[in-house]
Amino acid sequence: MLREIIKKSFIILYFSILLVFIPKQAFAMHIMEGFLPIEWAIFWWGVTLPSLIIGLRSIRKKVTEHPELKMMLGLSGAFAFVLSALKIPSVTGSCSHPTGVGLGTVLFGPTAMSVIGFIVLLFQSLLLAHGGLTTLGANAFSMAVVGPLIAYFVYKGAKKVGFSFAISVFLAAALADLGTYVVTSFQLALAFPSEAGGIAGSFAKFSSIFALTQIPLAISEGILTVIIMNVLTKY
Amino acid sequence: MESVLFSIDQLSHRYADDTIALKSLSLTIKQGKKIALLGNNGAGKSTLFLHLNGILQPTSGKIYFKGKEVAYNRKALLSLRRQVGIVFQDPDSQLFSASVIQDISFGPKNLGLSNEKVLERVEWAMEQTETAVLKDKPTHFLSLGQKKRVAIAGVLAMDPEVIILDEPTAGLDAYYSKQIMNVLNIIQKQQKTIILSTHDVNLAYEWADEVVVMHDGEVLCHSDPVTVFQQEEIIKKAHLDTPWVMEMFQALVEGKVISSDEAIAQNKEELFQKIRFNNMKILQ
Amino acid sequence: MESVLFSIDQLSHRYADDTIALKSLSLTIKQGKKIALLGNNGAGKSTLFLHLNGILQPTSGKIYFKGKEVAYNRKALLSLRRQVGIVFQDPDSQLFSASVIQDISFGPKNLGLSNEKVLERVEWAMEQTETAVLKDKPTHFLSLGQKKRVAIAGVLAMDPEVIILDEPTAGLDAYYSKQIMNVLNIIQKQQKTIILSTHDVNLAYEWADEVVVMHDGEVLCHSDPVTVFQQEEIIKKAHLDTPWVMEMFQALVEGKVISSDEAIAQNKEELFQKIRFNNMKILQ
Amino acid sequence: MLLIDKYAYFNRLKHVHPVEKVIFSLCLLLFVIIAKDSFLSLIIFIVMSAFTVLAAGIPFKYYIKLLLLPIFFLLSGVVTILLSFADGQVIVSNCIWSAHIGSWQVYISEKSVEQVGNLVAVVLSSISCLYFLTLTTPLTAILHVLQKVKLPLLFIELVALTYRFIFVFLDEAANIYQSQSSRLGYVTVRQGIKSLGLLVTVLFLKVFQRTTQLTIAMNSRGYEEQMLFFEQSYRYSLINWLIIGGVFTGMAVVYIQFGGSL
Repeated sequence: MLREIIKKSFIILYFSILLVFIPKQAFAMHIMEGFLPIEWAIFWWGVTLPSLIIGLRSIRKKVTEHPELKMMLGLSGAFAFVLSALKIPSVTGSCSHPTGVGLGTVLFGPTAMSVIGFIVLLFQSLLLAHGGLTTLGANAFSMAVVGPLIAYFVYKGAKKVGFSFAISVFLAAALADLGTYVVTSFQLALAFPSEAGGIAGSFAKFSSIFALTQIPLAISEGILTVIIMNVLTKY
Repeated sequence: MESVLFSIDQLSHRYADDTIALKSLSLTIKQGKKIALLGNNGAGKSTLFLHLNGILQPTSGKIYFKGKEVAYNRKALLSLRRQVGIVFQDPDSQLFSASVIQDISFGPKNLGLSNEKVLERVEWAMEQTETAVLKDKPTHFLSLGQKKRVAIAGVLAMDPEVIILDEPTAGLDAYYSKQIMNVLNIIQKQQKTIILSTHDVNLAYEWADEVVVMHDGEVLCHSDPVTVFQQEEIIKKAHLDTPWVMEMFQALVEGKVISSDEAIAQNKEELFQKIRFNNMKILQ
Repeated sequence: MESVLFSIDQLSHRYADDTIALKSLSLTIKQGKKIALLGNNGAGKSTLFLHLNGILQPTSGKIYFKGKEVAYNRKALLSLRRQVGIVFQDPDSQLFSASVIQDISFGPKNLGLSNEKVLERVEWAMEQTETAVLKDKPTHFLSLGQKKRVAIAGVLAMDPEVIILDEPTAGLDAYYSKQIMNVLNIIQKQQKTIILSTHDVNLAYEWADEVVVMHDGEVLCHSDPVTVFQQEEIIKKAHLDTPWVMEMFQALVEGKVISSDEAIAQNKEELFQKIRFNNMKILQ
Repeated sequence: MLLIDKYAYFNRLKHVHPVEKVIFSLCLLLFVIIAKDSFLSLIIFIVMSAFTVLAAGIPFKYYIKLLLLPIFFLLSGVVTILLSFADGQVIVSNCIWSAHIGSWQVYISEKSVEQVGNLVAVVLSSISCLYFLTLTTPLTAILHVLQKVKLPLLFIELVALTYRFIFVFLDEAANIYQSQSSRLGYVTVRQGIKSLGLLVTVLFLKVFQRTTQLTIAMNSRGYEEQMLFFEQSYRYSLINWLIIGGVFTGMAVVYIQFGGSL
């Protein structure tokens, strides 16, 4: 019992030290260029590509029926990028950036969102220097594949269980955001297993570090998405 | 008594991408005046406006509002923005609420007023701008002219002392432009200062107490309309036209229709009167 | 020889949300003319334009292009759009490519021309609109005036016979407006028909061969500028102003400066000449 | 507003064939990651930075700023890898620093220091390759390369549309933000979140509005099913290929001669 408490207080100390290093704008979740060893970079590219191809196929099918959908998706990509360049006034006082994954998925469905998400990530690495090209596969997997899927199923599930619209949207957006960060921590843990605890130990370290920025962010993103969806449904 | 409202001293602004928008610009703006800012696209008018509201901070130079240097902490900005309102050019980026009444109440609500106070302010602003009938309409169903008036109402509802308008009549037909200018005249009677930017030299000439000509981040000239538009060099440099009332007056003086001793006509009516007067002289 | 280009017969249009934009409108447009469409916001000008390009289909009534009724199958539309180009008001909604040359080549590419042919057309269009220097610039670095010219170039490159422009000078300062009007004059010399909508009655009065006044989905009047603007009732109903050249002319006739037998001045220069002429008469 | 994009259009290497720049930077990037050699990485970092700052003329100050941009990610990643936790009773070998807290101990092992040193070198070197590409190659030129490698046209079309409208929406977002701030929309966090929600909503509605307008405008110019891209002509240059070949050979020699020496 005592051990547990000490462990916790130690982790808090560890994080407070880290906080000092957090610059004003934290783009914490993009794995940076060169960070992943080549075998893992290739692996995640390999995992992501099939879902991209599926996404493109489904878009192509829809576009032949509704040609304007292509313009709509392109513009949505631009919208999502701009959203990610905005700063959310966060509860912690620092600024964070909404990913817009939840919002996009609720509106377009997860397959189209994976393509749009990939394109947005590509632009983030090229125009904002967030993330990288070799790590694009890994980043796309966590943010453009897993995130949308979580958002989609949580939203559908919550609706089925009978939660209100607002709560379903909040859960979808917040959990998609959290899921994304769990996956990223997992990807890093796989690539850098710790000596003592192996992959599990390393996952514990990475995920608790990112929890610091991501939990407040997930909450503000959830609230923001609810506000937006509320106003949108009124229009 | 003419008290000084804004005093701008050597203001320069350089954007993050290194474009220089303002080059050590100095300008004094007095209370209760109608001021027109002229200059071509890209002269720096909008950048100057954003400085007057504390949205941009000077790269160098100082801005004094009512004698005090403008500070950029939360409290100082709150007080500045309460007193200085901006109506932006594109009403689509200014109207962001679902309904007209919600949009107009955005500002007063942020001032932390009680619900009754907010409603009072909003109703007063709607009355001034003749937007009361639009009250419950969604903003995206409004016509451009209506949107512009709602945008003005949203700023008026904060009851600022200075109202800045970026191209208030751009894109409007003659009828709606006149409506907007009427609203401004009503506002100005309440001792408020009005600063507007426009491409319409005729409007500036007839409406303004003072005209400021900007070009390439600098003030080329700041004086009463007649003096400003008589300086051909400056007008040419700033890519402006001469107001037709003035041009016509000069042509009529040259054509000996109007005597060269006469004071220059300041608006259409004066010009027509001078022509009628000339006619009477001939008849005598 | 004046051949009829468009003949519109009892055209009505009702949008999906039941707003009626056009009410059995009839209009004939002749080849090689400069036509100005006037009317307040919401008069139905843009809806009419979309019909001329086959983007909207009439709810009732018919449109004939060169004597043939407009059909809405793919082949017929392609041929219509090859001959009728539209430049929309907001260039940001028209320019979809990141680079100028890509955007201008979009239309000719769609015509199925070879790469060399496309390049030829693009270069010609850039020359006409003075956009060749912008060739390699990305669209997002252009100013509003430059974007408008690139949008015109994109339509010109398809080499249509008719060019329709929705408010080509809106939001531009005097300098850029003149630049756009120069481009239109160059185009018109090649026997192309130009139809533009505008709020600027002075521009319409001086530039157009024919003026069409629209109000509430109907054509109130269609004639030469002088005839149109002399009909005070119509001008008032459509919320328009009288062009100042005309107003001035009338004031000078009333003031006996110009004799009432004289033909009405069509532009500023004519007006000034008449004044000088009057002066000479007096001196004699 | 996006400075990287601006420099991509106004640098001294903007006329160089994009295929040359893409091959140059991406091949070196892959080489760095595959070789995972600290010395080689440092050499490539210096060479690429020199190309970016000296040859392309990107301001040194800005380049440094860009290098510092992902510092949070790098630091948190590095600290996480560096520190290990273990039960206090366990004896850790090859430990260069350790501390006991209660019944726990935290330590830094020799191996993790080595791993971190190598990682920092590889990461720095890789981002210098990426930055060389993004700072010298406009996106319009990258689109040209994507066409050359025959990616699906639909994908290229979506990338092109996204790119164009990023700037349209950035402008609009900035305008809305300014008008909200001028009406005190961001004074408190509560108001801030509410205002931002409104901003995003308006922006989102603009997506629909612009989609309609854009579709109409494209149809009026004879658009059918696919956007056809105009083949732009860039010129290959023998000298550039020689330089690229020279750098590759040089790096290969460095790797073979000094590989693993750090």
